[in-house]
Amino acid sequence: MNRLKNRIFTITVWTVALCVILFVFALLLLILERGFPSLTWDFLFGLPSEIEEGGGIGPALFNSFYMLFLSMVIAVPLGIAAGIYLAEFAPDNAWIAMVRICVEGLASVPSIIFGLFGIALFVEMFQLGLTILGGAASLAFLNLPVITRVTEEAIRAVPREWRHASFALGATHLQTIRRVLLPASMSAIITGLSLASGRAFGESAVIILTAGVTTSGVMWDFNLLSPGETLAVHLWYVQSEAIVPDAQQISQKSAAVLLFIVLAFNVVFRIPAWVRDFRIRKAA
Amino acid sequence: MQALIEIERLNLFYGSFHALKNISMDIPEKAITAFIGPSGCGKSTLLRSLNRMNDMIPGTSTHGSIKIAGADIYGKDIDVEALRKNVGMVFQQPNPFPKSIYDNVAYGPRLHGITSRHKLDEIVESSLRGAALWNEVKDHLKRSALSLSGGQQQRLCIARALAVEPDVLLMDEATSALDPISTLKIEELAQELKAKYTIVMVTHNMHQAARVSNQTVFFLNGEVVEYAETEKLFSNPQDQRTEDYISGRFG
Amino acid sequence: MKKWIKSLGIVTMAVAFAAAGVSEAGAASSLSGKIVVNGSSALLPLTLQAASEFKKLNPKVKISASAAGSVTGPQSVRKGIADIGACDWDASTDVPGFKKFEGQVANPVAVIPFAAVVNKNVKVESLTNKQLADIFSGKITNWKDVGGSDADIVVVNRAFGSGTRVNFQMKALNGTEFMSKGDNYKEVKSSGDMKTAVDTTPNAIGYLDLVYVTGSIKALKINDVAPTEENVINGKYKVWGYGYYMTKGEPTGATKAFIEYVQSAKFQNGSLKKLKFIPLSAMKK
Amino acid sequence: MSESTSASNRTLAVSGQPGNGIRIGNGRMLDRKNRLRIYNRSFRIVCVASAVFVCLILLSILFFMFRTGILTFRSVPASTFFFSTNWDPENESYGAFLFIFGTVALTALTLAISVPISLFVAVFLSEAAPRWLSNALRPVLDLLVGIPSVVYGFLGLTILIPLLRDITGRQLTDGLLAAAIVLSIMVLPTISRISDDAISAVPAKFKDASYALGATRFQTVFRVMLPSARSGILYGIILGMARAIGETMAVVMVVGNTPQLADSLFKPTSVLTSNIVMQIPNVPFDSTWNYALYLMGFLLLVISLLMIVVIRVLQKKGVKA
Repeated sequence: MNRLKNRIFTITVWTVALCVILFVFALLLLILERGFPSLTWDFLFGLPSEIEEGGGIGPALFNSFYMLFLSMVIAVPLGIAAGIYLAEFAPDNAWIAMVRICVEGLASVPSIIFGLFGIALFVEMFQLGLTILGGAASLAFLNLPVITRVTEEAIRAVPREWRHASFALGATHLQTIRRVLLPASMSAIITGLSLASGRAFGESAVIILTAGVTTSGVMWDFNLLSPGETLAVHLWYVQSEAIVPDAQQISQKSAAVLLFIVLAFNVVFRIPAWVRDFRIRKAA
Repeated sequence: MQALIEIERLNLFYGSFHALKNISMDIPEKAITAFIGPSGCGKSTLLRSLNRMNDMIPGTSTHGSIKIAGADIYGKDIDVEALRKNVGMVFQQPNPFPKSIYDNVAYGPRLHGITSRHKLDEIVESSLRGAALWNEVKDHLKRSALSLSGGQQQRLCIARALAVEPDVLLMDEATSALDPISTLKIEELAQELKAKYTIVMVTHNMHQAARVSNQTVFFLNGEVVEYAETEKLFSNPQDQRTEDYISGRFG
Repeated sequence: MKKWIKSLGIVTMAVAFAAAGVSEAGAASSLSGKIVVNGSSALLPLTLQAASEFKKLNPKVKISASAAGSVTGPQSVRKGIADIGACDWDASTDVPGFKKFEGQVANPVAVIPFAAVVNKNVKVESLTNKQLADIFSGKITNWKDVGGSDADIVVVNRAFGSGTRVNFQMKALNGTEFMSKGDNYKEVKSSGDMKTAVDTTPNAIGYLDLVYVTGSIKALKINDVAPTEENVINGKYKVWGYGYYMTKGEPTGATKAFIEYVQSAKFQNGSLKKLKFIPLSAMKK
Repeated sequence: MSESTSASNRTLAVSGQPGNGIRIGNGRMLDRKNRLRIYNRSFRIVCVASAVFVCLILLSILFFMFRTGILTFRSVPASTFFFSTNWDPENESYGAFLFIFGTVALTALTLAISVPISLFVAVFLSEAAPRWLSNALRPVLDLLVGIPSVVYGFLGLTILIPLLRDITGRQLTDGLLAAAIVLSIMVLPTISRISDDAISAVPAKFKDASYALGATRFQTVFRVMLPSARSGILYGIILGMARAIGETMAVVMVVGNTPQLADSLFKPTSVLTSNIVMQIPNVPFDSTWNYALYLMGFLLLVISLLMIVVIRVLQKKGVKA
């Protein structure tokens, strides 16, 4: 009886998992296959067109990276420092527990709310108009809760013995955090960051509202006050409003490019952790 | 022998729990003092008071005084980091950092401002020699410390503690997670180290206390029941409870 | 008020000179400023195209455009967060569902024809205004009642506030209220979604700007008049509207120059036509 | 090494004096000590300030939503808003119950589909599959998280809905089921990867103990691994749930966006997020309608907070039991 159950269980696990995996691969292949074969450099770096076929995504692609970079510059230090506070310094009381739950809850607020908040703050209050700066800051707000929670969880997961060992050697709190806790939790934090950047990269609602659907129309525009359409927004625009005859192809190609970049994030962010794991395993 | 650590009327509470009750004792320098007693008797708590690791447990309050080399370590102007540097500690579970062997030993000196590669190399070698580990690891200092065996890891932790040149070494059941051979090695090591360091060890294992220590303190329910030369305490205990404990009637 | 007001004349000239040129006229312009356009997403392609041409002529002018829905346009203008509010109806007058915006000026920029569209499996070719109104208000629910095969009608509607919806309701349905519930009724967010939904759902009916009617989707005749540019211009096809740029009072400065550029013959007969909108001048005859 | 502890010269360097081993110039040692202390102090201040700043931003978002949303009640009684299913703002009817119901039902349905599958995948990755295979598959699953939701929605609209139509024979298959399937695919990587990490982190000794007692793999997984990893799995489910509650762009494309109570899996309906996204760009700024949409945003937050609290409580009880 037990053996039968076990058999059935093993078979189910394999079947379900293999189905899911096949499905996932099919999905990824579908997206890549629809867009990849026709990708060209002209498309990647060219200027978009409203009338003719063959418009590119250059400025949008650039804005995607630029805005992601800016939002991370804002959100990462703040989020990590706040996460450290919650994990290391915060008193254990009801207030902090509430803050924690709120932070977690904000992760499930639809991103459009962050967009509306961004409008209220940057467009109405500071009168900036639709800018890269406003978009990046709103994106940063969107990612703050995630980064804060991920950092807190990661630091809490560091075995207590290591902290004790460090303190027992006369380390200050800062030294312990910097030399033991952060290195030990780095791989989890980086996983979190790569998830957050993937989300920021694919986010459209926030940016439509705060950075607009235009680019400044030239490549390599670093001006913080330029309008900042990103690739995901361009994908949305092309799919929902554009009139160009090749809208379908542009949206498929953009989706493939987005996916490919997120893939690259995942790989690049993880290389350090992989290298370290590999070293440890080799040594063991 | 000169007393290095003087404890006077020490009372410690975890919240409302009275963990240490009115403890007074002198611990001599360059000798091994063993704390024995059943679980929860307060022996580890007292040990952790000696380098103020109890500070890290919220809700702990300490009354009375502990003087080390004449300085009241719970006094107002105490630099806790400097205290912990001078009072090293080895824990029950070997707890090397997930870094290389070298970086583990060099961790402490680096904390305290040593950056010269040459100097660090020297400290790492002498500390590892001091912990009787040098010959086993000298060819692969760059390996992860987690790849060492449990006994080796514990000696690495001792080396790490020695690297900041403490006066006192606290060992909190440092062999309880190890196999007999590794335990023996650590015990031998402790015997060598007492020439230079004042060692205070907590142990569950009465035989270990009998084998290794010069003085033994028997704790029960947060109180010191008996404090004597090890030989005397085990051969001729003055208190009935001590006798019951060492003859294995409880604990 | 500001320096660039004086240079308006020069700008108009520059626009005129730029008829064939690309950027040599750009250097001549000293117009500067910032224009924020918000509002209708249907007018967005037009705005984007005009903005990129205008920026070539006036490199010092920054134009940022975004789009949410038509009503966002005049609202943003009222709040002062946009200089131009693109809107698919004249927001300075009352329309079904929306009160007029006081003090705003409607600057027409394009003629937009709308078409009722159906999935390619629908056999019906033409509907009357009455039939359309009955279908979209939920009174007629089967294609056989309007001469098609026996199948339930799937109604796809744009969300409230869409300019296309307002225009279609006023001009094709004679102001009849839309249905809002039912097993075979859904709403979509944008023209692109509308097109995909009607294209992939058998027996579906919806409506679109004529521009988006391409591929396998089928545009219906209304009262036996086909929705073509020609029929709009000659007045036979009634379902069309102006696209407007709303401004707070009469436009000034860079904003004025930009609107003038969009209304200029060069843009109207060039890019605007290529975008498949109908030039304003065609209707004024 | 520690000659300074000899009887004649016994000091313990605990108040800033140089340590007796590491000898650096007296002054420099003091400087360093002070510098460390200042660093330590200022780092703490930086952390506290960041936390305060993060809280401020988050609180102002909460406040912003709450302040705007609460204005709804100036013209709509709370009982109507929460319990009426009649949402017809053009005619001044603001009953949001159908959206609340839709969100809760959609989330429950999504979890019902995705949790079992995710757990199977997690068990597969952590227990059943050969190591090389899991190592290759994990990043692939992570990748799914990064696909923009617009793309999921588009695939749902063009592939899933026609498929459902063929299966059911209905005209219109937009609705809760279609949305739940799309969402399940979207949350699957989150739940399965976090559960996978949690199961992998269960100490090997538990597993060994179970096998040593003659348990089969089935018994070990269900009686030892899953219970030990429960807290991590719950965390994964919370995250997945948060995503399911808050997802908009994908849901909007397949749910139908019709303000009617979903009494069947295939009835076009609307949930809080999709209704907000559909309508907020198009309503006048200072209208009850606009306020009601903000209130729905706030409600969304409250619902997810409640769910988080409930799960936290369950989790604590589970640990105690």
